[in-house]
Amino acid sequence: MVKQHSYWQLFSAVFSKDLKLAFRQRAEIVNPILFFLIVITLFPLAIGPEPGLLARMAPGIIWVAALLSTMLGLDKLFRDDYHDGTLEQLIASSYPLPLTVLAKVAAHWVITGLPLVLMTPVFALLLNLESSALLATVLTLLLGTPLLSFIGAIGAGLTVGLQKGGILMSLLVLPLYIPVLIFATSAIDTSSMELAYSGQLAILGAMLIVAILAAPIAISSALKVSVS
Amino acid sequence: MWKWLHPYAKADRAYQLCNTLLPYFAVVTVVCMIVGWVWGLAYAPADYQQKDSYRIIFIHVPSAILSMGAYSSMAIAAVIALVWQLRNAELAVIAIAPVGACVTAIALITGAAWGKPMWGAWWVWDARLTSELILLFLYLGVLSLYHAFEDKKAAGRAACILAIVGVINLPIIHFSVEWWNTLHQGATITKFDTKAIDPSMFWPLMVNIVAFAAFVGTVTLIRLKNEILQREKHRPWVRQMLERG
Amino acid sequence: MQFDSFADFIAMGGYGFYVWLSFGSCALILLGILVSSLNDTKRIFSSVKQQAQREERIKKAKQEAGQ
Amino acid sequence: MQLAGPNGAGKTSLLRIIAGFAMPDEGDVLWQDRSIAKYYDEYAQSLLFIGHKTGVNSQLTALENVAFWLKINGYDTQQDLYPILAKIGLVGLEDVPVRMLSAGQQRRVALVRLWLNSAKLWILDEPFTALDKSGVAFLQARFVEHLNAGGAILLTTHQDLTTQFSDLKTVTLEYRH
Repeated sequence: MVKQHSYWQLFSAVFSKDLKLAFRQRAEIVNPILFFLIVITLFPLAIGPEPGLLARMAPGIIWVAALLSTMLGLDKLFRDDYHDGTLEQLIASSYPLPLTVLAKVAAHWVITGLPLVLMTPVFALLLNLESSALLATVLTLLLGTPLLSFIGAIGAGLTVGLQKGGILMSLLVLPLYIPVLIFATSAIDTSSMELAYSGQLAILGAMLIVAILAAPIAISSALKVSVS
Repeated sequence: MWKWLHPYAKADRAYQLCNTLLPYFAVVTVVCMIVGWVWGLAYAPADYQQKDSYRIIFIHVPSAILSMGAYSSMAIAAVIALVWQLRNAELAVIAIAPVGACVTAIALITGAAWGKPMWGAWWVWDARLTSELILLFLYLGVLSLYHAFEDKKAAGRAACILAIVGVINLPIIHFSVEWWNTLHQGATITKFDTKAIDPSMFWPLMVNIVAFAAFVGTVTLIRLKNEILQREKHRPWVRQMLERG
Repeated sequence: MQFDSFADFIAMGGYGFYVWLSFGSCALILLGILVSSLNDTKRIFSSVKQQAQREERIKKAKQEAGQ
Repeated sequence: MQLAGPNGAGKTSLLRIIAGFAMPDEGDVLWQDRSIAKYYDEYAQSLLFIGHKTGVNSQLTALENVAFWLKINGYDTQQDLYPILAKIGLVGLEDVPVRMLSAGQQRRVALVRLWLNSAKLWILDEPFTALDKSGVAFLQARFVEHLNAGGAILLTTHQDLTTQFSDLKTVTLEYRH
């Protein structure tokens, strides 16, 4: 029983386990998308179906809806592993915990974030957003949703041990989401004025890289605190 | 009072019933679907105003009607399941829900595709389209509630309750959306009214409606058989049937 | 036949894209739900067979343990 | 080494501190006289921990759970797991989602790891719970094998182990308010 270390084997093991679990319980994939669609449908019912007004507000509506549905999927991220003891095995395994966490957050993004990005052009029709702002919205979401998953995972790691962790987590995580939201919506505004918005995208990209490198360390120390 | 209904409370009798009905439904579906589509697409006269884009009516109207029909029959099955504790009715609710959701999705897609040439926008917050969208949410709500439960008996009962709550809300949703729509009448353009149809268009539409209804019946029967088998998996009659089949 | 040639039939008086989009998506969804239901039937039958095999394995292990 | 003491004497929390899940208020846990807080990865190389929580996912089957555990510990997964699962009494239940199994059977899925690892130090929190007669005997045989191979076991249990293990050291914790 010799132990050989291949980080890729660990990453793919954790990643494929989460995906397999998600596909076994279809709800984990369908619920965030459904929630995203319903939040988008509420706005026209609330502020009236006038196409011009809706088109102007559409990017903001889509971003807030995406932010909330990512939040929805976050508390499930570590909850099952915490309650059935897999988290302890992951900590006591011979691999570094940040790598495991990286795989889990990546799987979480593929399950909740990616479908949102893919469905945005379809749901944007509800808000008849068809101009160049749609492309900017999709691009900012493509960069933004993984960022939301990484930042949110820190909140999830901190509150996984608590009973009523859900609300508390959103209180912790929402302030951290504000810079992402600001840069994303400013990118969309400049795009709707047909100007170049690559600056904002670059900032979002930089944030994402920092999150990929720094967040797993923060998340694993948060998990170690929650487990103790 | 419902004496003839009681034998079908037993699972295998209900399974046999589905099996005997299935071929008839399937034949009617195939025949009507082919006749309806060919007649509607190729032989029915073009509309003088909308020319050929109106042909989408031959699947939009039937699917819209069926989406309401499937939901109400689901709700009726739910009432039977809860009031008379008929477990097979509970299975029927679970069998109809996905088919109803698909038919509602078709109604939405065809409505949007028909709206684009007529009003220049894929989606118009027209009263009927909006209620259709909310109906889709009701279907998906029943489905995700059913799949959220581990123990399938509790899941069935919960889904029935939600289906009944949904059907009570349907008229309320419809009238509030209607009122909301007239409130913003200025915003949306003409409503989705189908004028009096002359016979040459009426008959292909009828055939399509029958075709869609038969299709929903067929798939519901297949899914009902699945649900019965799923619940009775460890019973001997399932295994014997398998060896024979 | 309302259309002179097959090409007109496809063009559908200029609205071909919308008509065929709706009929195509309708056919796709109908076939989708039908095929998925038939697959469910196959899946349930195979799980019943699998259960039978499991019982075989348990019986065989008991016999071996019995000797 | 057996950690004995009445319920609530702190046996489990001491185990968790030694396994590195919890931080001691003062003092330090050393492994080959290096603090595990700083060198946790080396310590984890030779550690196997099985606590109250089985660490087995209820949606996956026993096979998938064991395969996953092997992967996250760097063991090769091509080996045939059926005989091992059969040995521990899970015949016929290998491909059933674990939520269908009884508590005892779920613990057996967790205990299969004892046959699949090369860790030197085993930390086991009441390994014998929910196990029947044959399971207990089976586990004790595996303990003897591990000890003869030079391994170390730190466990808590209410079973009387002195008959089986003559050189068993016991530390008893009093219940201090």
